[in-house]
Amino acid sequence: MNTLDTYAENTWCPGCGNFGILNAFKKAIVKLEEKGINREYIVISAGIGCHAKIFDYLNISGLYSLHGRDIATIQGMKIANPELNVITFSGDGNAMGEGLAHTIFAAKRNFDMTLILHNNGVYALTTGQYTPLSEKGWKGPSTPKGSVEEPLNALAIMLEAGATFIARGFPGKQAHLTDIMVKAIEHKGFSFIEILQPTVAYNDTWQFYRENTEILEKEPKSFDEAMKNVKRKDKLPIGIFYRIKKPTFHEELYGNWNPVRNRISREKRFQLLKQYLT
Amino acid sequence: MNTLDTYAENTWCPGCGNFGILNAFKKAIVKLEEKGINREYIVISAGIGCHAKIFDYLNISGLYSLHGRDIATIQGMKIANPELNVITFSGDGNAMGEGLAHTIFAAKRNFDMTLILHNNGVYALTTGQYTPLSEKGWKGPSTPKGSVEEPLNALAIMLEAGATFIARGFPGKQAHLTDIMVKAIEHKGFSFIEILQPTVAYNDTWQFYRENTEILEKEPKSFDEAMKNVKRKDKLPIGIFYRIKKPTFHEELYGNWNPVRNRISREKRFQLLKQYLT
Amino acid sequence: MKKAASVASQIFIERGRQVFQMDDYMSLIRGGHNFSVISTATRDIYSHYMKADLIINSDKRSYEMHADELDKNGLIIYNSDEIDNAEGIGVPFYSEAKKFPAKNLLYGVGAVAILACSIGISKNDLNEIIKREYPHFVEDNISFANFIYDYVFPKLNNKFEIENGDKKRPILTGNQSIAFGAIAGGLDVYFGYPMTPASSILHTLASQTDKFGLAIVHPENEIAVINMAIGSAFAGAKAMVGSSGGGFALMSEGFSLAGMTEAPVLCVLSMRPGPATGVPTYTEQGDLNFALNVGHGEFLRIVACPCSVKEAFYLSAEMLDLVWKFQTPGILLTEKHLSESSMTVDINMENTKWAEPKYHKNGNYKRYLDTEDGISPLLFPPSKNVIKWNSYEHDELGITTENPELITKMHNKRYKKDMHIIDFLKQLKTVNVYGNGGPLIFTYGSTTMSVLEALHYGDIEATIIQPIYLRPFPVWELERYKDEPVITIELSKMGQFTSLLKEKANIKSKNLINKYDGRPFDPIELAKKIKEVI
Amino acid sequence: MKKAASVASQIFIERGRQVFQMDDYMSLIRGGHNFSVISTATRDIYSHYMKADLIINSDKRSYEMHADELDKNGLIIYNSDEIDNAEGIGVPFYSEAKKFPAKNLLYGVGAVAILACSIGISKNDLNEIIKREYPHFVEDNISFANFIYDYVFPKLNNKFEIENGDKKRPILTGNQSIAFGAIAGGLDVYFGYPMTPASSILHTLASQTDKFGLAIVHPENEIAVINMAIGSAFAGAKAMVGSSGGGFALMSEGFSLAGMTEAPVLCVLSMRPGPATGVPTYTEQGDLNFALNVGHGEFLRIVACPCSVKEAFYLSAEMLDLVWKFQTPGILLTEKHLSESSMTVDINMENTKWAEPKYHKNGNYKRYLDTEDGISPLLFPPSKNVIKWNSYEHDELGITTENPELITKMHNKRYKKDMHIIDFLKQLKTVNVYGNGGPLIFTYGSTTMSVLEALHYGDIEATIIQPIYLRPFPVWELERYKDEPVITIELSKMGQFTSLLKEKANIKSKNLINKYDGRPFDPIELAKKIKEVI
Ligand SMILES: Cc1ncc(C[n+]2csc(CCOP(=O)(O)OP(=O)(O)O)c2C)c(N)n1
Ligand SMILES: Cc1ncc(C[n+]2csc(CCOP(=O)(O)OP(=O)(O)O)c2C)c(N)n1
Ligand code: SF4
Ligand code: SF4
Ligand SMILES: [Mg+2]
Ligand SMILES: [Mg+2]
Repeated sequence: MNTLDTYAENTWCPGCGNFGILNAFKKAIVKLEEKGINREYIVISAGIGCHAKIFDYLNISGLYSLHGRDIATIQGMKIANPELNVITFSGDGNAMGEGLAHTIFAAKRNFDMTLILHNNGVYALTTGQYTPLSEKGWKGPSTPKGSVEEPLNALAIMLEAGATFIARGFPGKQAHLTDIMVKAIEHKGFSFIEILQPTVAYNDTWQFYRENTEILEKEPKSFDEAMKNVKRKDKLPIGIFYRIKKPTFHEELYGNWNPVRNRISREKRFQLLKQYLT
Repeated sequence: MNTLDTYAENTWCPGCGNFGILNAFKKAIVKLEEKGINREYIVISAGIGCHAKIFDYLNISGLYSLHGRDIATIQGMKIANPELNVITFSGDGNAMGEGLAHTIFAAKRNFDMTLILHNNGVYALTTGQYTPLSEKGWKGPSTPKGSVEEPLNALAIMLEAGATFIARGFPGKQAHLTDIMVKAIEHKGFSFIEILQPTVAYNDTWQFYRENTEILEKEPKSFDEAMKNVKRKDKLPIGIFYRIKKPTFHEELYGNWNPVRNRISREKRFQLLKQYLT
Repeated sequence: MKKAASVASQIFIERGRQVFQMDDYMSLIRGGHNFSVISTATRDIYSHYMKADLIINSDKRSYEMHADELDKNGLIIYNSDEIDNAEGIGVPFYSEAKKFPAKNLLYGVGAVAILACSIGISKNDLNEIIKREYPHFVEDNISFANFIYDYVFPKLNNKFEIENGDKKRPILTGNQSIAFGAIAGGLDVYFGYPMTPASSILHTLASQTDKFGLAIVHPENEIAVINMAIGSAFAGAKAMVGSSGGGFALMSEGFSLAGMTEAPVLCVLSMRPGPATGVPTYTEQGDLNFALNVGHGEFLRIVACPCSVKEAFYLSAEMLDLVWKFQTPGILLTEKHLSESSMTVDINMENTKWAEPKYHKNGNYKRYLDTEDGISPLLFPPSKNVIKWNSYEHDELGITTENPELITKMHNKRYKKDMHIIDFLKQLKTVNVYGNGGPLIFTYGSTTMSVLEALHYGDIEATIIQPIYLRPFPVWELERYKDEPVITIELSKMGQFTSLLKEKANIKSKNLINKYDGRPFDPIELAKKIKEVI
Repeated sequence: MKKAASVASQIFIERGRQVFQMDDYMSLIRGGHNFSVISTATRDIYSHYMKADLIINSDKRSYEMHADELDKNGLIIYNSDEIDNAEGIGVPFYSEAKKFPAKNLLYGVGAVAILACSIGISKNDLNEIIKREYPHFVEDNISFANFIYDYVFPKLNNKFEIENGDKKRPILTGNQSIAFGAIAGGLDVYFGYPMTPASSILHTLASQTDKFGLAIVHPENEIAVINMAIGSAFAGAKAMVGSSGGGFALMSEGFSLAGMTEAPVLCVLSMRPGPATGVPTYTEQGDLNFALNVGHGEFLRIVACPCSVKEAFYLSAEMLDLVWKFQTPGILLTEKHLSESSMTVDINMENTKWAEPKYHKNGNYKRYLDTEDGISPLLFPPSKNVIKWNSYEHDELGITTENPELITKMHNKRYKKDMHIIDFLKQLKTVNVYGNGGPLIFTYGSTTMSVLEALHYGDIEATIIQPIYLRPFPVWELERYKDEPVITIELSKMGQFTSLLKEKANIKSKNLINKYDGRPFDPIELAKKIKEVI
C-alpha cells in the first residue's frame, strides 16, 4: 500500500484544526479500503484557502480547483465517470461564499458527492476577513468595526436545499469524525459534513469546541428534528443529523450508463448520424 | 402627474401573467404616493427575461441589469444613496438560478430592498427550459425527457437565509397583490414577494392557481408557522407569511450617513489625508 | 412562421435544390415581428436575399416593413382582412382562418399553400406535405390550405417555374451542424446554460442523449458549466460547452483554469450584438478580441471560426481533436447568423477528425511531465498512479510550488506547445481562398458567405481570403499578401478583424466594409459596396 | 518579520532618507519562508537590492537561502542556536528569547536592535523606537533588544555609517497609495472581495470609512462587486473595485455592462502570476492583454498602469476623473510588486484630479442623448426626470431597441467618445520618458522602477520610455520611435507589452528582456542583462 502522504511541505500553522481533518480523512480512506472502496476510485477536489492545502498533502488523484469552484469541478468528474467516488474539501468562504450557488444546487440535485466543509469562520488564507458563517461583529481587515451581517447556518440551508446526508464533526473527536467521513462517502447522494475547524491564527476555538460540542445521542428521525438539532445554540451537537435515500442526479440523468466507459464508437456514431446528414 | 407608462411596445404574449404584475405595481406606486413615498425616490432594476421587460414599460428610473445581477445592482444603488427605495423585478431563473447567491446574501444581510419574483416555473424568454423552481419532470428543450431535479422552495430558502418580509401573491388577485407590494416596499429590510405568474406560452396555470391559491387568513406569528405555510402543498397560501423588524445592512454599515449626499469635500479630504502623506 | 419556413425549405430540398434560410426574430415569445427569408438555387447558395420573388405577410406591419423588398418581377401577398387595396395579391387569411378552431396556427399552412401554388406543386402533393408536416388538425389544415391554393391559383399558378436540382440534401442550422460535428468527433459530455444564439446546441444535443450515450447537463450557471467541463475532462470525457458573449464572459476565470491545468475543453462562443445583453436575437462579430484574449495570465488557446454550416461540422470535430492533442482550451467562434441560419449541406463523415490524445503508457506517472514538445501524456482515474491537476503553479507531479525555477520551467513547458500547434496547423487547412484574381477581400466567419454570394450576384471577380484559424493566426499562409492593398469585410464597428490582420500579419486594409446593426449583409447591398471600392 | 522591516524603514525615514521595501512571503499564514528587503539612499530609490549590506536571519533555512546574497562588504547575522560556526555573526536569538513569555514575537525586535547598532543609533534612541512601535510587552522587548544590541556592539557598532537625508517623507505601499489617491480624487464607495495582492486596498479603505464618509463593502463575490459598483454609479457615487486576475475575470460580464450602460466604474487589477490561481503572493505582468480586451462586445475602456507608488496616487485620481468624464469603465492595472512594496513618497495633493462629470442642466432628460462628443449629461435619482440605464441596446431614453438604425446610431454614439478621450489624453502626461540619450528602453508598470534602478546601479546611459496609458495607446507620443531599434523589458513570458508596442505603435523590439518566475527584477541582475544587449 502506498502511503497517503506526499512530499509537499506542510505549511499549516502548528495547532491548526486542519491537521485533525487530514488525519481523520486518512483514517477514513483506510477504513473505506477495508470495506472495498479502493482509493483509486476516490478522486478529490479542493477550493482555494488554508483548507485546500490538504490537496497537496494527500496522495490521491484529483483536481485542485478555483476558489468556490471545486463543487462544480467534482460534479463534472462524476458525470463523466460515475464509478468514481468524488469528495471535495471546501472552506466556509469557499462553499458558502464564492461557491454558494454550486453547493446549493449540488444538494438540490442530490448529487452523489461528499462535501467536507472546513468551517473556521474566517477567510484564513487571505488574512482573516469575515465569512458567510462568521458571527456578526467579526473584526477582520475588511470589517475593522465588526461585520454587520448575521451568519448563515450552513446545515440548515443544506437541509432546506435538499441534501440527503447532513453531519457535523470536530477534529478534536478523531474517531467520531472518521466514522462520519466513512459514512458520508458511502452515502449514495449528496453528503455534507460541517467540520468545526479551529484556526489558531484567528480564532482559536479548540477550547470552546471541546467544551461546547456534544455527540448526538441518536440520529434524528425526521427532517424537522434534524433542523432543530442543527440550529441548537446551547450546545453544538456533532454527529449525523439527517440521512435519507433518494435517487441521485447521475442515475436520474442516464441510469446505468457511463459516458467514458461506454463511449459509443466512431463507426456507430457515423451510422446513427446518417439519419440527419443524408 | 406623469403617467407610469412608456412608449415601449409591449411584447408579452396576450394573457401573460406579467400584465397583472405590471398593473398591480402601478397601483402600488399610486398608493405609495398617497402615503408620501414619492416615485422619484423609487428606483427599479430587472434581470433578463420576459419578467424583466416590465422595466421598459414602467416610466420609473432604474437600471436594466444582467441576467441574475439585478439583485446586486439594486443594492449598489441603495448603498450609494440610502434615501432611495429600491425594487427589483426578477424571474425565477434569474433570482433563484443565475443570481441565487445574490438573493441569499441580500436576505442574509437584511438589505433594505424589495425583490419581486415572477415565478412562472420556466426560463420563458429562452424558450422554456426548466428553472430551479420547476417541478421535477419538466420537459423543456434542455430536458426533453423531463428535468431530473427537485425544485427549490424559494420562500423556505429565503426564510432560512434571513429575509425579514416574505409574501406570495397572484396576479389574479389584483387588490391583494397590490397591497402586498405596498407593504413590501414600505418594509424596512429585505422583502421578498413570490408571485405565481402564469405563462400562457409554456405553462398556463391561470386555472390551476385560481383554484388552488388561498388567501392567508391570518399572518403567521412565528418563523416556524411561516415555514409551515410556505411549504403547504394542498393549497397554495398567498399573503404575507413573515414580517419582523431587524436592523438593515446600510444602517449597520454607516448609520445615518449618505455617501452621495454627505460627500466630504475635496479640501476636507486633503486635510485629513495629510496625516498619511506628510 | 419558422415552421412554415422550414416546410418551404423542405419543398425546395425535395426538388433537389439548395437552400439558405435566415430567420429574423425579436427577443420575445409570441407576436412581434418575425420573418424568415428563404433563398434557393441549383448551385451552392451562401446567403438569403432580402430582395424577394415572393413575399407572404399575414399582417399589416409585415406588409409595411417588407413591401419595398420585393424584386421587380416578384409578387407580394398580403392579408386582405387587414389591408385593402394594396399592391400585390390580397388573401382573406383571417376571415377564412377564423372558421377553424386552431385559427392562429393556420397562417403558416396558408403560406405553404401559396408557395406550392406559385412553383407549380399540385394540390395533391401539397396535401401530402401538409399531412406529413402538420400532423395536428390535419383536416382543418388541408381544407384551409386548399381554400388558399384555389384562391391564389388564378394569379399565381406556377408563376415561378423552378428547375429541379441535382440531389436531395440534408438541411441543418449552424448549431445543429456544430452539435453533430462534435458528436462525430467524439463528444461525450456537454454542459450548457441557455443563451441565445447558442441554446440550440444544448437543445440539439439534449435530444440526442440516448442515441449517442451522451451526458448533457444544464446546470445552475455558466461558471458551473465551464468548471464541470474541466472536471469531466479530468475524468477523461471529451467535453464541450457553449454560450454567447455574456455567458462566456462568466467562464473567463474557468477558461484560465483550463489553461493552467492544461484541460482540453472546447467552448463554443456564438456572438450576438453586444456589449452586455445587447441585441440577443441578432448577429454581430464583436467578440473577436475578447475570445482571443479571455482569461487572466499567460497560456495557449486555439481559436477557429467556421464560414459555413458545412465547415462548422468538420471544424467542431477538428477543434475537439486539437484541444485534446495539445491539452489546452479552445474556442469555436461563430455568430448568430451561422448558428441559427439553415443551409443544405453535403457532408462526408469520413473526413471528420476523431479526438485522440497522447496517453500515458506505463511506469510512474507525472501529470505535468516536461516532455520535448511540452505535451504530457494523459492518464485518467481510476488508476494506481496518482493524477493531480492543479490550478496553482505546480511541479511535474502537480504539487503546488512557489519556487522561482519551477515557475519558469512550467511556464516554458506550457508555452513550448505553441510551436507544435503551429507545426501541426501548417498541415491543416487554416485559410480558405476562393477565386483567384481580382482584388483581395479578407473576411471571416459567416460573413464569408455573404461575400461569396455578393460576388456571385454582382458578378465580381475577386479573391476571398478567409482565415479559419484566428489563434494561432496562420501568418504562414498570409505572408504573401503583406504588401497588397486589400479590402476587409466584417460585422464590427471597430473593425476588430481588420486590426488583427494588420497587427498579426501586417496586412493593411485600404477599405473596411463593416456593418453593425445586428443584421447580416445582404448580398445585393454588399455587392454594391464592394463595387464602390474596387 | 514584516513588522520589523517596517520599523527598520521608519528608522531610515526618520533620518530623512528614502526607502524601498519589498516583502517576499509565501501563501501561508505562519511559518514558511518570508523575508523583507529594505534599500535606502539619500536620493530617489526605485528598487530593493537583493545584494545586501546587512542580512539578519532568525533560522537556518533563511541563512542558507540568503547567505550568498551578501555584498562583499556586508555582514550576515544568524541564529547561533540553530547553526554553529557559520560565516557572519552568530546571535543566540532563541536561547535569549526563551526567557520571555512572548518569545516568538521577539525576533523582530532583535533585528531592529541589530540594525540600530549597525547604523550608530544609540541604545536610548533604540528604546524610544521600541516603546513607540511595540507597545505590548514593552519591558521585555526593551531588555531583549538591549541584550542583542550589546551582544553585537563590538563587531557592529556604526559599521554602516549612513548620512542623513534631506527630509522626512511618508512611506506607503502601492495599495495604500491607490486607496489614498482615490480618496483624494473623490471616491465615495468601494466594493471588494479579498484577493491577494489587491486585498489591502479593501483593508486600507475599510479602516478609513468614518474619517472620509466612505461606504466600503465586502460582498459575496466579485460578480456582486462589479454589479454593485455599477448600481452605485447609477446613483451618483464615485465607485471603485479591485481584485487580482481571477476575481477580475469574474467581473468580465459586468465590465461589459459598464461599457453598455456607460457606467463610470474604476477597476483596479493587481497582477500576480497566472493563469488560474497561479502564484498568489508573487508578481508578474501577465494580464495585460486580458485587461485590454476583457468583456464581450465593442465598447471603450481606459487602461493605465503606474510605474511607482507616487504615480499610483495621482493616477488613481486621474482615472477616476477620466471614467466619469467619459462615462466608460477604466482599469488601473498594476502588479503585486507595486501593490505591496513600500516606498517613501513626495506627494503634493493639490496636483490631484477631482472626478467631475458633465451634468444635465435642465429640461427634459435623455440618459443617452446623442451629443456631438458622444457624452450624454448625467443626472441622478431622485429626480422628476426618468433616468434609465440599459444593458440591452437602447434608444436615447434608455428604452430597449432591436431597430437596426438605432443599433447603428448607438454604437456610433458610444464610439464617438474615443476621439475625445484621445484629444483629452493628448493634454495629459501619457508617457514618461527618463534620460535622454543612449539606447531606447521600453517598459511599463513597476518594472520601470527596476529599470531605473538598474541604470543607476550599472551607470548605464539609456532613455526609458514608459507608456502610462495602455488604452487608448498614446501612439502620438510614440510615433518618433517607430524606426528605432529598441529594448523591451517586462515580467511576461509571452512578451505581451512588446507585442503591444509592435501592434499598436509599430515599434519593434530587438531585445526582449523578460522574467516570469514571480520575482521582480533585481537591479544588479538587470543591469547586467541590459549591458549584454547594448
Ligand atoms: C475568484 C477568487 N477570489 C478570491 C480569491 C482569494 N482567496 C483565496 S483563499 C480565499 C478565502 C478562503 O476562505 P475559506 O474558503 O474559508 O478558506 P480558509 O482559508 O479559511 O480555509 C480567498 C478569498 C481567489 N483565489 N479567487
Ligand atoms: C449570463 C447570461 N446567461 C444566459 C442568458 C440568457 N437568458 C436570458 S433570459 C434567461 C432566462 C430567464 O428566465 P427567468 O429569469 O425565469 O425569466 P422569464 O423569462 O421566465 O421571465 C436566460 C437564461 C443571459 N442573458 N445572460
Ligand atoms: S491561518 Fe488558521 S486555518 Fe490557516 S493554517 Fe493557520 S490556523 Fe490553520
Ligand atoms: S412566454 Fe410566458 S412569460 Fe413570456 S410573455 Fe409569453 S406568457 Fe409571458
Ligand atoms: Mg475559512
Ligand atoms: Mg421564469
